[in-house]
Amino acid sequence: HMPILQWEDKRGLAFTKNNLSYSSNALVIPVSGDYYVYAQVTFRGPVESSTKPNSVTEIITKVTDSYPEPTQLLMGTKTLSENGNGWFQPIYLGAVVSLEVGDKLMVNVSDIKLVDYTKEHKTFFGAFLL
Amino acid sequence: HMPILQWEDKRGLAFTKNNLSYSSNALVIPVSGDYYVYAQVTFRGPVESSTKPNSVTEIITKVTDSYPEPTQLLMGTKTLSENGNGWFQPIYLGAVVSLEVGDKLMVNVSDIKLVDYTKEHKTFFGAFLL
Amino acid sequence: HMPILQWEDKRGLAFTKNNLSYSSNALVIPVSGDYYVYAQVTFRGPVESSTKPNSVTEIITKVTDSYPEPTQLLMGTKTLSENGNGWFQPIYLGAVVSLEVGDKLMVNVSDIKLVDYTKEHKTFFGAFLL
Amino acid sequence: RRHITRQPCPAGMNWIETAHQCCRQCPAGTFLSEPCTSPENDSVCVDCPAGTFRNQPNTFRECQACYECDRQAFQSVVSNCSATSNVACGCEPGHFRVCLGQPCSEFFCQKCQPCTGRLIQQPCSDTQDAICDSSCKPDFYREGDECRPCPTSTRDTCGKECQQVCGSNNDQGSG
Repeated sequence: HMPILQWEDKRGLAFTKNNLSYSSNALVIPVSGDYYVYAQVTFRGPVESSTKPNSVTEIITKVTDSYPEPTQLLMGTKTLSENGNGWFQPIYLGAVVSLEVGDKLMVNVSDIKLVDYTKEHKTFFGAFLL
Repeated sequence: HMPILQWEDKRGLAFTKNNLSYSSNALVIPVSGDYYVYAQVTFRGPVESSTKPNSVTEIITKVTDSYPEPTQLLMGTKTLSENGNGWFQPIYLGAVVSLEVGDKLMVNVSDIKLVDYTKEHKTFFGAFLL
Repeated sequence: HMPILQWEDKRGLAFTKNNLSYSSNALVIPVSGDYYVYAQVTFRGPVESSTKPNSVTEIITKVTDSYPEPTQLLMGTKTLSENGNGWFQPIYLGAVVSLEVGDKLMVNVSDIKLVDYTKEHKTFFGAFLL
Repeated sequence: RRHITRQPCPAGMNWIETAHQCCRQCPAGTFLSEPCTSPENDSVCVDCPAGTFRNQPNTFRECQACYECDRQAFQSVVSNCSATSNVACGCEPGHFRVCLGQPCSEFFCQKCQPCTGRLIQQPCSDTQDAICDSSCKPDFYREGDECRPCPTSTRDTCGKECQQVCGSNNDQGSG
């Protein structure tokens, strides 16, 4: 599977409330219901160790303890046409999904080395109960 | 007018609730109020029968019985700079709009042949009452 | 700082409700709480007076009376690879932020001349209390 | 009523929040329509509707929607979606996969290169483009990075390279 992003959940703009908790790289759903789930990942390159990718992909996935495979909820995939020098590419995703108590939400990316995690307002992830 | 997308409203991740219903390619508003309306369309190419487009457009429109012309609510339009081989381009739109009971919401696209319909988590459409 | 966008808050699709008011280019927060804040800016070019930019940036910022510096809440930045002739680039941002009564929300852009303000459904800004 | 905290369930059973107890998993190809009323009796499992699947035992309330192969973009169906497995897609003959990152779940089908005028070192396959021989086939001469057939009639222009390769044939031909 694609690598999973880790998130800061306390400092700066990050916060978790209404006992939506964050543990081992996942938002844990406290109450069954419909949630608006969203995430933005800003990708940037070139980074020395990785070859020039032809695309970047962000996927919000759901993992349920009782099921061995993650479910892909939302996916944004974009081919890159930048010609080699410095590039930035944000991908925003958001939608309403039905979740059960205990479900875990994670963000996977095509290449973790390309993620711009330097500023919290460029790469973020969250959900709220409707 | 631009072609209208058709949507799956029952299988997989798709669902309609709180009597927000889906009929003849449109979400039908059951109760007047402010709704957060959103849609993502993933465009991709090349496809054999269509010439190389230089842009893709997604529009969320509203049709009201009492007014003949559809109203364009949200529009995302992006020029393509990919050089001939395979490309992907997602467009996400979302905002709060004031809607009346009976209003119909639809998604129009510049070229229906360029829409990636293969996975439900790449192209999606929804709304919720605030 | 980057230039601040001005917004139409009365005509057409624009509206302010739940005494979320708009004054001197900012949405003013009436009640402390968590808000889903969002904005889309459609950039386009070329425009005669500006050189070809290699990127466009949109930032949603917060200004608090009690703190001199604006806080950057959400940022979308994208390099442009279009080769000179006409181009369009929409950037959508949206997330939940904790706001205090009296806080002001604004949208800054890298180059105001590149903003497509011609249609209200291409460039928009809003927030709603959770 | 003692608040039943969530206990780990025995193998083959899952905790069902709404029923507040462990229920037997539904087999692959079905989903949980009604949870069991007590751990002894069975959950009500219903077959996945057409166009959906579950490839593992589960207690989900719906099946997963099948993907579709991108027929307009030269993809072909390797195996159809069934109640227990998602569709599998490949490329139409004459095309090969260009992966978008690994694992290759997203890919394009690109036209194989024709190797005109060259010997084929390795034929095009579903996962890799053809590999053409660097030199031209007999009766073909090099022009830039292409191999052109030797002219059949003397009227066609025949440059230096063409002369070298095809010159001797022409004399015999018209002799």
